Amino acid sequence: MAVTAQTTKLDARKLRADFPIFEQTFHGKPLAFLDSAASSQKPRQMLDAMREFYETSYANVHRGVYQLAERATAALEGSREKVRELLNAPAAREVIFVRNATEGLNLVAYAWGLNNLGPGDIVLVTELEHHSNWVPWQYMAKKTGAEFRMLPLDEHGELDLGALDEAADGGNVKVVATGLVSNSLGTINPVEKLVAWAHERGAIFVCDAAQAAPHMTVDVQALGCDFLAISGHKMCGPSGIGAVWGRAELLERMEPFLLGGHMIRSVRFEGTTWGELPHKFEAGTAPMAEAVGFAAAIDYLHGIGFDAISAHEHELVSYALDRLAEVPGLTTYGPPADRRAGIVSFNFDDIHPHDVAQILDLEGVAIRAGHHCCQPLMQKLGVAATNRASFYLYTLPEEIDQLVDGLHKVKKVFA
Amino acid sequence: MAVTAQTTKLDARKLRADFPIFEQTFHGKPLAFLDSAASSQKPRQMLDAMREFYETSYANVHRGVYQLAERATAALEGSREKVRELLNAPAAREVIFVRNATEGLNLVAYAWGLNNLGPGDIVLVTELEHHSNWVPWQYMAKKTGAEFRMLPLDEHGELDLGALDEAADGGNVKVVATGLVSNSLGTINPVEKLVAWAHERGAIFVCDAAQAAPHMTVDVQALGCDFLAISGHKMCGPSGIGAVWGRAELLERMEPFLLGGHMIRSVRFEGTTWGELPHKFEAGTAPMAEAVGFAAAIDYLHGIGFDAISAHEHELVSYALDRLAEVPGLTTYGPPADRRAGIVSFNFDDIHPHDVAQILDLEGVAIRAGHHCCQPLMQKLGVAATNRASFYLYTLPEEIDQLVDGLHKVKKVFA
Amino acid sequence: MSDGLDSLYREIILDHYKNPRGHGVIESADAEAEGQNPLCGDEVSIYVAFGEDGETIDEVKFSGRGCAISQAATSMLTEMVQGRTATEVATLDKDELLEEIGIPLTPVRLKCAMLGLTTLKVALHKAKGTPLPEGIAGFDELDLK
Amino acid sequence: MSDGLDSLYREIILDHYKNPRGHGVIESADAEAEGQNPLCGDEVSIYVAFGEDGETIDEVKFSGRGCAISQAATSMLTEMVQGRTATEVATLDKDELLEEIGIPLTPVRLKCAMLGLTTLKVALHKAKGTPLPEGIAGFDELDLK
Ligand SMILES: Cc1ncc(COP(=O)(O)O)c(C=O)c1O
Ligand SMILES: Cc1ncc(COP(=O)(O)O)c(C=O)c1O
Repeated sequence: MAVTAQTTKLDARKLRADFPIFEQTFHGKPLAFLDSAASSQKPRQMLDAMREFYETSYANVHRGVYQLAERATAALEGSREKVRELLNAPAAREVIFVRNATEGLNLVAYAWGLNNLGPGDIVLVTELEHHSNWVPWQYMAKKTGAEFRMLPLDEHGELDLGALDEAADGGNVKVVATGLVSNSLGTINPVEKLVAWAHERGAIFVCDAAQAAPHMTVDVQALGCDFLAISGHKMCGPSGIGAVWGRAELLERMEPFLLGGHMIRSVRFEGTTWGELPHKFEAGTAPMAEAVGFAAAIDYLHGIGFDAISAHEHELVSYALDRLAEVPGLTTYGPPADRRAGIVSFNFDDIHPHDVAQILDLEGVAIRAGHHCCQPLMQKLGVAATNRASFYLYTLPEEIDQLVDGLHKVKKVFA
Repeated sequence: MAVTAQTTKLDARKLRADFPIFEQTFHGKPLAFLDSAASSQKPRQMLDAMREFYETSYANVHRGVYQLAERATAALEGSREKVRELLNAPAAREVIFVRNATEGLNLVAYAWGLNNLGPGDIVLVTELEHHSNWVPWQYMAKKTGAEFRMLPLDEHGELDLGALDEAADGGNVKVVATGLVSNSLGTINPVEKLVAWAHERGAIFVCDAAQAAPHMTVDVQALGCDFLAISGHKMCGPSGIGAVWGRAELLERMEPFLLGGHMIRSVRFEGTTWGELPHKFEAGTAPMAEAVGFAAAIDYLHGIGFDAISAHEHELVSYALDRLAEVPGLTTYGPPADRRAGIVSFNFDDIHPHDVAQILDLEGVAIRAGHHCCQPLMQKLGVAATNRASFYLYTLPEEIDQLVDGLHKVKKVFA
Repeated sequence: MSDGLDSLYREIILDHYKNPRGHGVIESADAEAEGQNPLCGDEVSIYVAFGEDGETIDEVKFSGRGCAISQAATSMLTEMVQGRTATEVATLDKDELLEEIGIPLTPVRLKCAMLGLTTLKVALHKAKGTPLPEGIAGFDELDLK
Repeated sequence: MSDGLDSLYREIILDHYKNPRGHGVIESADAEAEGQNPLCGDEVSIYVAFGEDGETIDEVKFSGRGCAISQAATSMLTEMVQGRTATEVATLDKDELLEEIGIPLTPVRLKCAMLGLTTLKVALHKAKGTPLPEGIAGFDELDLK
């Protein structure tokens, strides 16, 4: 495992003091921020690290021989090493900085997909995917003549592994792309099994860990996947940074994606050659301060321990499922607490989620209402949208009470 | 013009106090930071704006109906409007946030180039281009079967407009891609003329304004170009943000580039449809805090006035050219002071630029040494690399003296 | 109930939401279009029947699902545009509808409120070539499958 | 002269830079490769001639341009590898060369110092199939034109 997790229980109330956002009130009420699955709030430690970088060590990286540039380069490469350690990746040069998980998945879809897919090939995603791990594959299949297929969910809302062989029928499965944790239902997917199945068929496995990495240990070697993407902003890091990890053998054989400054070895009219990893995939000026912030966020999370974070979220999600079960007319979706991360999607009578969320906002409760970038799943559930409450290391049980109280208000308005 | 420029002279010494980086010494000497063309230093005002955003208004944008999300959305869209104003673009929805100019140029090369180029078409760049406006076009030409051509420089190191018609010979010019200001020589290119020429032939004109926007008023309507890319980090903004502007008519007809969350209208197995501008081109979670920082940087620059900044740099570059002319064995490249931005490239005897820069660093002088992502230009100049000193609003004439003093030290070492 | 609630979900909104005017489908409509709110996946279909002159809107109906704001706004819209010409409606200022709705809307909720109007304008554009609203590329489908 | 200068551009570096050993070309070399420093565009070509056994390095020459650090390091390298086998050189630890260079190097300058060694290892790889250095994909050309 990448990191020895601390198993001490976390103290959410104490951690909360690290997050300046909670110093405000909203509509005169304390903020119950239950939308961390969309993006997490930021601890002071991370913000300080970025500021210090800008104030003492800022310069463009890699190309300068002066001291500031050396410092900036060391900071960027040190951050890359932090991400490598987070994911237990074999080498730091396999870690490519991108804006967010979406860009990371597109990098794979373009640089690998566009050049390796063709008619007769199958690209397999799941009905549970986030659009960011679904649309790029649909698009590349279309562009290359490959066939786009979708592994369905079973009646319990979990991936129907029994349907795998049918999904491979009559074609050559080349890519299997699946999330580790569903951002809509919180489901923790059996990625290892899917990886084994994909590799048996000679397919590559692309793992969307955007929703997993904030909450649990993600180990690319244990998972056995070929590519994996994460976003910094969902895990106490700044906006504007994410990473995609890929096996060096694959990355080295791939064409690049974005082209331009920094990613080259030599540029000639007669022919251009690409730089070594990771540079080959990092064109233009890097999100340097963002990488530094991301590294500080990883330090912050390691200081708490992913086991403690997971345990805290499991407690919250159990409590939330119990409390929501008390609310008449409320339907929750997804697996039982022990097989999900800290996410609960629900609908409330036939009140539209936008209206639910709007009224909750007036009670100081911030939840998400919409399709959560999972329209295929929404279609399966037979709804346009759901409400979603999601939890993180700073979430308190009282905030779930505040949510339930708010739901009673909602009921009153729409009675 | 987008903005009424203040014509008062700027006070670099006073502005310098806004930049925390100058509070340090390097090797016991004050920092003469002469590498702003690679990336600028950051004013406190910009850093404060980002921090405030994170501490009071952070949430994921567009999708939340709760107050924090509304605030974050307003901040992002307000920043977009700031960029629109900076570029005098007709509409904010034509402004797409990207990581940097490189990504912006790739967006155009992929989303427009991959779907509009083919055999018989010509893609024309210049010998003066930065790799970021050169390699993507070389690559797309290769991918699509179009022909890649390069407008040469004349003997004065300026674009040879007389060679244009030859460059169009026997083919159908579809794209002309040119920088507004050269990052190696500082040359201000006659973009309006090139635009007129491109449009006569029915070609689109893609302008790389990464090196122009920090220093002078850039007006997309006055230039008449079709696409234009800039980077925030070169103009007092944070790393991790840039923008590409494009004409709505073109952007609307284009396929998207990055695919996934946020850029869709509806996602179905049978077919996915794209969102409206600018969303169609902004997949995944936006670089929100970076956009806020970028907007604060634009405010900061407008507070000084682009005319004042340009005038200050012209003064510095004149002074630098004069002082460098006193150094025996030193060769400068590029046009006279009145036709260039605050950039001076030079070589010093046959001392390698890395060695020059390394010794200067020990004197507290930070310059760049290398090919500046302009290998085609280096080939033309017959060198592998040059030294480059570049100036910005906080640069003082004393720093140029410090550079010249340093060069005498370099001479001593290699005597 | 707090002030916010009072103003946002005021009686008339809830009334239009619960009893939408013009709800339904016009078979063989003279103009129709389907619109989506990409934020929540809501879909609305608008149907228009013109009068004798082929210009004046005789009847507007809508179907689909949505939040109280979008449903109420579309309901109000159907009452508002009756008897106007396609050209008039194509240039109908959104503020006129907003005034009718009469509640303060944040940018996100504005999208909900405008879904019906935008879709109606697209329907008219398709049938009559009237101008599209600012910023709308025409809802042209790009099928991927 | 400051301490920094003293240590970085010490006598032996300048001497190797000004009088490079092994500078030149071996016509019809047994192994050769061209390397580039992407940071500054420097290019170095390395030529190797093996002895009778086809394994032991008899002669190494280099040509190209570069900064004092890269030229001096490559010059030192040519002296260092003479008489060793291809296999030995393929696994030659970079620290051995760094010790010889004997100055503190920042990561960027390390790239300069390692250019010759990396290129030599690529040459041996191409001729003898010896392992490539860590992180090097093999310098295979992808021509775009
Ligand atoms: C002229 C020019 N174009 C493009 C770029 C690329 O900018 P970025 O690295 O921010 O993408 C630069 C900066 O290096 C530049 O100077
Ligand atoms: C499962 C999953 N995948 C991908 C993404 C996309 O992340 P980002 O918007 O940071 O690219 C998200 C977040 O929205 C997610 O939850």
